This record gives sequence, C-alpha cells and structure tokens, in this order.
Amino acid sequence: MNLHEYQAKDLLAARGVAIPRGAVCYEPLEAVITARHLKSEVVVLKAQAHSGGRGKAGGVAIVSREDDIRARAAAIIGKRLVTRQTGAQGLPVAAILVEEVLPVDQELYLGVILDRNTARVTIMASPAGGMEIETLAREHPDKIFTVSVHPFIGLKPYQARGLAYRLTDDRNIAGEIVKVITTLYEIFVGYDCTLTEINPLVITGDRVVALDAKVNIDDHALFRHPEMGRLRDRTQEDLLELSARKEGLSYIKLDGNIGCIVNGAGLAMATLDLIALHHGAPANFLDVGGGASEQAIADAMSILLEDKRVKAVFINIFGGILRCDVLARGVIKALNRYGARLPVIARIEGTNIDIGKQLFEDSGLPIQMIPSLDEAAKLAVEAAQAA
Amino acid sequence: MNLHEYQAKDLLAARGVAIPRGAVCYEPLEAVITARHLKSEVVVLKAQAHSGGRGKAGGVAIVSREDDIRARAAAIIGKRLVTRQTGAQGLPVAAILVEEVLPVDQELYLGVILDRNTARVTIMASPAGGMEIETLAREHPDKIFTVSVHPFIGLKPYQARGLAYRLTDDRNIAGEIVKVITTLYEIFVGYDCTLTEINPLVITGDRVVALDAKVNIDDHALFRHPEMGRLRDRTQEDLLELSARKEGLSYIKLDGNIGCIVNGAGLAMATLDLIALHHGAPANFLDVGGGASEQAIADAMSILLEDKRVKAVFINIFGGILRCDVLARGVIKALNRYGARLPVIARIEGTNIDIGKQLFEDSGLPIQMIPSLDEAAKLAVEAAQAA
Amino acid sequence: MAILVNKESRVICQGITGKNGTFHSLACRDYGTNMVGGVTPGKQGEYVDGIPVFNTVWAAVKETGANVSLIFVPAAHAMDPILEAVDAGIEVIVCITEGIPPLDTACALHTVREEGRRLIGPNTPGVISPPERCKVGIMPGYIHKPGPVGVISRSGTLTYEVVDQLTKAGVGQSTCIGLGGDPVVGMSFVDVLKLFKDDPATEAVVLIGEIGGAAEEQAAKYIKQEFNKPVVAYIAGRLAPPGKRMGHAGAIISGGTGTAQEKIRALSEAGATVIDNLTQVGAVMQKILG
Amino acid sequence: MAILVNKESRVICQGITGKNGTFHSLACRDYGTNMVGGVTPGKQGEYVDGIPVFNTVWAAVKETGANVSLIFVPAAHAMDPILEAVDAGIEVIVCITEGIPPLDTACALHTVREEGRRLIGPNTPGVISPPERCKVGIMPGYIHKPGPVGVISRSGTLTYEVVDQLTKAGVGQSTCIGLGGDPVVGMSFVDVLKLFKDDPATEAVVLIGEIGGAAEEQAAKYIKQEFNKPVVAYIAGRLAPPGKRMGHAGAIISGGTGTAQEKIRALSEAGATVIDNLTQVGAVMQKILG
Repeated sequence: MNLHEYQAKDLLAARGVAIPRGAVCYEPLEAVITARHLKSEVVVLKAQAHSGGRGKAGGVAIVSREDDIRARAAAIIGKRLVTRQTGAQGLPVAAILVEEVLPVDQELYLGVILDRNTARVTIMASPAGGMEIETLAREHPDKIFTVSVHPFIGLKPYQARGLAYRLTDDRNIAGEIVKVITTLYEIFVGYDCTLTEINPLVITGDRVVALDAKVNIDDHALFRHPEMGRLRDRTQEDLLELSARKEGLSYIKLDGNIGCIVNGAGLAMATLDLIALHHGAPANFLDVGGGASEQAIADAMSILLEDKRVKAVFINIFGGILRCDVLARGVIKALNRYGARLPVIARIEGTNIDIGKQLFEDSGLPIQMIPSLDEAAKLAVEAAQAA
Repeated sequence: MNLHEYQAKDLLAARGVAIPRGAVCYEPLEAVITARHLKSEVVVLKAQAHSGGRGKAGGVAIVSREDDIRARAAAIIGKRLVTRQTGAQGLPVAAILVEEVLPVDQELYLGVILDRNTARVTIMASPAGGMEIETLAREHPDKIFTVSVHPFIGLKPYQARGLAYRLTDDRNIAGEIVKVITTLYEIFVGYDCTLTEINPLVITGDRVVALDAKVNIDDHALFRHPEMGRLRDRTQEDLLELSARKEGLSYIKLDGNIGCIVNGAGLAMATLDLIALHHGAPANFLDVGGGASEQAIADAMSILLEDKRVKAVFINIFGGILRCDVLARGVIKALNRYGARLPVIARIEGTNIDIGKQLFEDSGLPIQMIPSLDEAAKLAVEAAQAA
Repeated sequence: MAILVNKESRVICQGITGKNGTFHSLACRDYGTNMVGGVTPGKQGEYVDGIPVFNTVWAAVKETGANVSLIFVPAAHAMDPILEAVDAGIEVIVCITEGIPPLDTACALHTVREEGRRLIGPNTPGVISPPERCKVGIMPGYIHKPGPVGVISRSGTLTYEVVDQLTKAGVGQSTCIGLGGDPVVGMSFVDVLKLFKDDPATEAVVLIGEIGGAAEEQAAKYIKQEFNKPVVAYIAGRLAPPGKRMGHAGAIISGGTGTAQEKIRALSEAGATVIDNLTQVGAVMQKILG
Repeated sequence: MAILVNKESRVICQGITGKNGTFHSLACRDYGTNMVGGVTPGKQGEYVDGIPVFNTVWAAVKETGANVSLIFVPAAHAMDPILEAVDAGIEVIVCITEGIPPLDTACALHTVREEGRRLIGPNTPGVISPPERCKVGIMPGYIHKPGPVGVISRSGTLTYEVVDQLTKAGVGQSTCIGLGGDPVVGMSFVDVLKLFKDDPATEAVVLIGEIGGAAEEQAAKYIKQEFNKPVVAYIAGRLAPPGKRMGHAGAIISGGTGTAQEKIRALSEAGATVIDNLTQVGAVMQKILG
C-alpha cells in the first residue's frame, strides 16, 4: 500500500523532520489562498497521485505570484494523471500539495529498503539526490553509500553518523541528517514498510528539508497498523483489483482479451506466458490462492464474466489444497448466474479431478475440458481470436 | 537503589499483574480503616523497609478481624526494624502495607537478574516459591528453571511459555504466568534493574497473584529513569553514606574506629583488609575515586572528622589521575577547619608525590607520613588503640 | 540418500491441533513421514490420531528426539515458533504460513543462520523426498515418483505442474523443495544447489524461478562456477508489468531489475537449459537424462 | 612479544578532543604508544598536538590502519562507540568510561564476542606492555618496568600499588591489564590467563581479585586444569559486609556468594600462592622468580 506524498510528509513532520511550508488543497481556490498565505515568491503545485514521474507528466507546476494560480491548479485537480508508470488510463488526481519553493544548496538522496539477499534493512544515502535511485545506481554507483542494519540491534547512531558524514563535512548539517535518517528508519520498521524515501532531501542554508517523500507499506503487515490502513486512497487502485482483494483473490488487470483463472501465483504467471507464447493476450492475472472456497471461485469467475473485454475464459487449476470439485462447483455457480455467453476452456488436474470433471459434464454448460495444458492454452487463444 | 514492596507492587499492578487488595498506611488508624474496607477475615500488616527477613524480625503481622489492629500496627509503624541484614541499628519503618490474605494453592518463585558470566539477562522460575532464592539454590537446585535472554532479541513469548509450563500444566494459569514473567522482564530492562523478583507468586484458584515483590534499580542507570529516582526513600539509607554520595564519594559505614581515605575501590578494600590484619578495626570504607577535586577530598576528610567514633585517620593514596598535591590541599583544608584533634597517618605515593609531601610538611599539621604501606597501617592501628 | 529430509527424519508439527496442522500432519504421515509429535501450548498429553502433543518444542524434542519441524501458525505470531524451534535444536524448519510480515521473517532468519539451521519458507509448500517416502509440507504426495531429478522452485502449484510432467514422462524426483514466495525466505536456490551438488541421489535439477529479486541470477552465477549437473530452468512472469505484485509478495519487478528476461539470460549463459514453454519441462528433462 | 597490545599496535582514541581524551592520548604517546589518530564527529581535519582527528572510526581505520581503540565517552552513550569500533574492524577495544549501565555493556559485549574482538573494561585503567613501550589506558606509566610478570586485576589503584611493589622489588612486568570494576566486563581473568599461557614473555602472573561475582573461582578452575605458570593472587574485600556495594559496581557480595573467603579457597586449591597481606605481593613474586 502506498501513501500520498503529503501523507508521507505528515509522518516525517510529526517526528520533527523539516518539510516545506504548505498544505494539501482539494479545490483550485484553496490553492490560491494557500499560495497567498505562504508569502512565497514562487510556489509549487504537486499532483497527489500514486506514481513516480509526475513532473514529466505535467503533474507538477512551479508558479509565481503573478501567474494565474487558480487556472494552473484547475489544470491538475480533478484530472487524470498519465505517467509512464500508470498505463494509458492514468490515475485520478483529487488533490494537490501547494508548497513554498526553497533555495537549494544541495540535493541529497535517502532511502530505506529491506535487502532480500542479506535479509537486512538497508539504508541508502547519496550526495547526488534529485534523480531516481535506479538512474543513480546505473550512472553513479560510487555515489551511493549504504549501511546494513542488524535486525535485532536496530539502527545505531554511529551508523547514521557514518552516512551523514559521507554527505557533508558540516557538523550541524550532519547532525540534522542523522535525525532524518533515524526518523526514516523508524518509520520503515515502525510501519513495516517496503520503502521509505526522501528524494530530494535538500540542504538550504543551515537546514535540511524533505522536498519529496515516499512511504510504501507492506500489505502483509497492515494488520498491526490499522491507523495506516485508514490512509489508503482507493481511488488510486483499480476497482476490479480492489473487489478481488476483498474476496481474498489476487487480481491484476492486463490489456488482452483472455480471462484467466489459475491457482497459485507462479502457475498464474506461467499461464500468462503460455498464452503469450501462443500469440494470445491475457486480460488479467488472477490467482485464486490455495484455500479458495466455492464462493471465492464463483466470485473470481464473476469478475471475468463482468469484464466486457474478455472474449474467452481459460481455467488452469492444479488441485492441491484446492480441490477440483470445489473449483467446478464455483465455476458452474457463476456461469449459471451470468449465462454462458463466452467460450470456457478448462484444464484441471490434481486432487478430486474425477469429481470435478463429472460435475462439469453433468452441468450441461459448454465447458471444453482439455487434459493437455499446452493444447488448452492454444485453444483458448483461438477461441478468443474467433470471437 | 531499592524500591519498597508497595512501590514494586504498584509497578506490577500498573502493568496488569494481580496483587492482593490493600493499601499503604502511615498511621495505625489508617490501618484499621483499610482493614475494615478490605472486608477480609484476615489481613496482613507488612513493614515497609529495605530489608529481607522482615517476617522473622517482627515486621509482618497476620491479624484477624477480632484482633486489635490499631495496636498491632502501632507496634510496627514508627519503630526501627532490626533484621539480620540491617545491622544493630535497624531501619526506620514509616509505613505498613495492609493487605487481604488470600488462600494459597501453590507458591511459585520468579526472578530476573543480569548474569555476569553470560552477560545476559536471566529469568529464574521455580515451583518452590516462598523461600529465599539462595536457600532454594542450595537445597533444590533442580527446582530452579532458567532462560537466558538474548540482549538484542529480548524475551520471546516461547521462552516465557517454556518456563510457565515448567511450573504448571494448566493452560490458563500458564497464560497468566507468561504475562507476569513478561512484565517482570519488561520492568527489569525498562528501568535498568539489578533485580526484579516476585516471591512468592501464588496460584489462588484460577488466578496468579504477586504476594511480595522486589525491584532494585542500578544506580548507574538512574539518569535515564528520573521518575524512579523520585521513589528513592532516603530514610532507608545511612545519612553519612548519602552525603558522601552527594559529593561523588563512595562511603560505607563500618563498625570500627579508624577512619580511612583511599582512592580506588580495590585499594580501599585492600586497606581495610590490611588494617584488620594488624588487628585494627576500620570505621568506614571511603573511596574518593579517580578524579576527586580538592573540595571532594576536603569533604571526605570532613565526614571522618565529624564521626565521633573515629579515633585515628589513615590516608592511603596511590596517585594516578588523582594527584598527591590535590589530595594534600584537600586534607589540609579540612584539618584547618575542624582542628587537628585526631592522629593522622598518611601514606601517599604516585603522581606529584613530592609536592604533596612538601605541602604536608609546610602545613605544620601533625600528619605522620609513612612511606611503607604496611608500616603505616600498623601505626594507624596503634594510634587508634592508644586514643 | 536425499537432502534436508529422509526416512530417518523425526518430524514434529508446530500448531498440530489447528485444522491445517492436523490435516497435513496426518497427510505427511500417510505419505510415509516419521511424524513423532506436535506442539500446541496447553495441550500436552493429548494425541492427534496417535501423534503425541507437547506444550513446547523443547519438551517435544526431549521426548521424541525431533529434528525437523513443520510450522502452521498464524502469520501474526510466526516469528516466535521459528525462534522456539531453533532454540530447541531443530535442524530443518519448514514454515508453511503465508503473509508473515517480511521484517519478522528477516529477524527470525538472522537467528536461524547464526545458529546454522535451515529454514524452508515461509509461504512454501515444503519439501518432499519421494525415494525416502518423506514429505514435510502440503504438496500432493501422489504426483511424485522416486527418481534422479531435484526440483527447486519459488512457487507451489507451478512446482506440482512440473513434478506431474516429470512423473508422467517417467522421470522421478530425488527431492523437491519450495523455497517460498515471500521477498525474504530462508533457503535460496544457491543453498539448495549446494546440497544437490553433493547428493549422489540427484543427477539433474529443475529450477523454477520467477520475476522479482536476484535469487535466479545468483543461482546462475553458482551454476556457472561450481555446479556440475544438468539444470533445466523455467522462469515465470515474462508478461508481468513493472511495479505490480504478482500474487507472491516476492514477485514484483522494481526499478528495471528482477525481470524474467534478465534471469533467463543469466541462466542461459550459465549453461542451464532454459525452457520457454512450461509444458515442455518434463519432455526436455526426459531427453537430457536419455 | 606481549599480549593484546605491542609496539606494532596502531591506536586511536574515541573522544580525543575531550579533556580526558586529549590528556591521556598524549600521555600514551609520551609513553611510547603509536597513537595514529582520534575520533570526534564533526572535527575531521583538526589535529590534537599532531594527532589527526576523524569524524568516524571507519574513516580513522581507513586512513591510519588503526587496530586498537581507547574510548573516552560519556557513560550515557558508551554502547554506540563500542559497536562503532567493532563495525570498523578494531580488534582490541579499551573502554575507560565508568558508570555505563550494565545492560548497555551486556548488549555491546554480545556484539564484541560475536565478532571475535576483545573488549577491555569498561571502568578499567586499561592495558600496558612495558617491554613494548605501549600503554593504552590511564595508568601512570612511570611505575612500570619491563620484565616477566603478567598482572591481571579488577581494580585500578590496587594494580598500581602491586606494580609499584614489583618494580621496587626489581621485578618487571610483561603486560598489566585492568579488567574493569563493573559487574559485566569484556575480558575475564580466564580470557587473559589463556593469552598469558601462550606468551613467552610472561613467566609468572599476579592475579588481583576482589569480592563479587565468580570470575576468580573460574580463574581458579582454569589455573588448576590448564595454566602452567606460577600465580600469585590477592583478593580484596575480606571485611566487606554482604549486600553493600564496595565502590565498584561489581564489588558486592550477594546471597552468600562472591565472598573473599570462597575465592581465596578456590585459588589456593588451584595451586596459586594467595597472599593475605597486600604489601607482600612484590616480595613473594621476587622470591618465586628467584
């Protein structure tokens, strides 16, 4: 789960990290008033949407006192922001962050991640802030300094100090950076984040200020941070993905026309790959998981049947914990409700396979059962193309 | 620093550990009223003093409704409690804890210490509570179960569970014990204790209740627990020891008549031993420490000169960080103020020894300087005996 | 011989009295696994279809000599039983639980490594050695067949698919291991490859990877430098869009790294036979073993 | 040769710009110690009488190749510099600071041991090797004299007293180590005895113990079983009343254990020459060495 920039900055500010003066605004008029109150020659308007690359996509505007701030704000608020990360449909922008623009002496980078290899929280710092960490890693790997945090000891002051003095020689600035690093780390472990990042952290005079901030929280740990769950902005997530998650399904919309139902994330990914290999295009990734109930299967099926883009349905199940009879009952339930308007190709295998097959046969529904996975995928592609 | 039983119980109760109903009472009448409110057939009156063995010393009284509670309370409150730990003068008792008496199914022992050998916090539990842990360790070492806590990981639930199921097979009781162990550990590390102990923890029906509790806090860590410092009961400490601590000195009153001033705890202990070897009796342990100032030395000297029991003063200094000239100035200052009524034997060695000697000689005070430590100790003993 | 578990393994189940714990403990025993006990605090003295239950892992180990543990406990408290197993001396810990917060796994894993134990998972189907009739996990036992191929995978049903193909092609398995689908897991491809290298029962290996992380690239490096048996590899997730988590917590492409293309290239260069079409894995392996 | 420190040791001081740090860094250098740098965050580029100052131990180690550190920092923050020294690769850490909360020391010590380093102290005068002209601590250098006797002690001035006696009796020292007066300290008597055992420069050892804890009893056990050089021992605190802390945080008799009598008996039984009269230590050692 991602937080908006303003939410991330609120977390930082509440812990004493300096952020630019400003406010989040939901109406163009609010932006005008906020800008006036800031008494700043220049202010910045930043679209609040869960995507990087907002600047290049027109989601960030630097405006001066003389500009028509209301018009500039209106050009962002209420529109959809299309960046290279969002796909063609973009993301809705309900609010902008209006902030003072500060003189910048130096732009720094600070980020905290969980390193999969070492299984340790790792803090990254760079004196070359402002560009994305991936670009930085590619172009200036020598300018990224890291410390690895012992999982039980936690971040020690000397580690934060060690990083700070790689970024500056100034004792006071270093002291400020130590505080920011410590805070960013505390937010990371305190809220089970997958990423906390300040980019850039700027040195302006004798202060350091977080100009932008990212806080992404691991969904698996939200149960112990209910207050963070309440910060979730559902407008930034796909409706179908949301409703699937409510049913305990894992669903991701793709651009094709073959609806897929698979159990297990790995097999689901492999199924997409197999469809592509046969020159088909999957409409979705859908993992019903190991312990899905008949109702969850019916819900999964319904999601596909409601999707106007879907021209054929491909069911690929290797029953383990999930029994094939449970699967068959769920599929039949949904098809009976929505009507069998689409070709359905099913390849089922594993636990209770015989009962599952029998249920399909007895249902009288036009479900094609194909034992060979390869054949089944080929057939699904052909069915979708024929439709 | 030690807490009173009622203070230790307050800490436990605030964290959800059950303690007997009751209240601390400063007047016999208060005890009567409290006992009445408890609506208990039998109540216990417990002297609040920093010593073990209160029961055997008459500091604990079990009284019934019919007894003259006021008289029983008056026999404890305001008196001095002499136990085998307090020395002949005993400790003042300003208050008693008046508590209900509970039916006891089983008495357990729980204690937390820092094990010097492993440098780990160690939790001790025993199904044979009620007796002192030293007795238990001597008589039933097989009935003491311990777990050692990783300093960075902290106490894990499975460890507390492991101990709890050595004490009981009952799932609910075990769950309660786990909570008590966890709380006792949290108090230990949360307040930098040297000991936290519940003895006995009793099983009474389906509850576990802390009948007695001890919390001793490390003086070196009090700086980070100012709220605990405020719980210190100075009436339980020797006045001279208190005033010495205020000056940064380490002073302990002993029963003899030779006042000692030494730098360094080890040398100070060795000096006492040396005096004893020559059949003398030291009046005190006094370590002026490594970095003592002239004033601190003068204060230390004053403490001895004010002590009516002291018949001779023995100064044993091996100057390292503490310079002999600083020492000499401090001693001279105090002697000039109080008058040289006592024989003073000085053995000084180390940094700036020559200046120190010269200062003593020039002072005109009757200070005997003896270069040999053995000789000096012998002379101090003789001087005290002659007085 | 087999790696990690065998017919001598003495297996307990932490959480045996829960629904999943009971079901799979019995399924493992049915397959042939030497299930010697289970742990549920407060239930010592009870039995699960003849399997004795203990209050603590410590007690279970003392009474049964257990050295392998299968963990089914809620994700919110999964760190504790892993640490308990380590403390009690368990050598191989198989954690089925999914949805454990990764920072908890990271903490537990630190202790596991420090004490020189093995953690399989979390979020894994477990490990099975058909020649030893030993299954410690939730995979359907009947699709397996004893034989010379080691299988390592980050995914559950995808592994079953591959195992099923192998078995139908007449190719049996020595040991099959699910590493687990989380971003942080105990054993890595390299850890398992090292064991397969020294395992006389294993003649070839199927490696089933997926997008996210760099575990496959590290495996490729190890295969190139040290591994001396044929490897057939398949990587799932070529169609996955960057930034989207594909079901598995681990399966996410971030910042241009962790793509299927990179992994396929690395494995190919290392000499592995990388298969594009999942359905061909069994046939290819059959051919390699001749 | 000497143990722990020698003329090759490259020593830094953490807290060098503080009053004590500066004074003792220069005193060590005057004695002959190879003081290569100091650490005070924010003061990199400055010099303390020619000794370069660095922001971090990491930077100091990188620039100077330091392998020994002398720590003077306030007790409230002393855990951090110890961990920093370990992280930067320092092998021998001498922590002079007194009054560190014991739980902090216990935490730092865990990491020191895990990484295989040596911590002397805290609350120690430090370590000195007269034959190597290397002093890392606050003891007065001039009372020492090169020679064959190793000295181990839990106490500061008591050590000076004994060293002074040895020197005046014409008996020099190989290495003198203060273990520190806190209840939890880095090196123990046994740790140092093991080093003395293998040190050809050490022919005999003076062991100066005191009440509290069981370190002397453990030393006795080791001496009995493994140590092969003469040991002269002295135990301070025979008059100490139980339950009273005798200055040192470590010097407290609790629950009838840690008494001088127990320690004296254990050491005597182990074959050490236990001296009752402190002032005789020098003379006895002189006699033993003949």
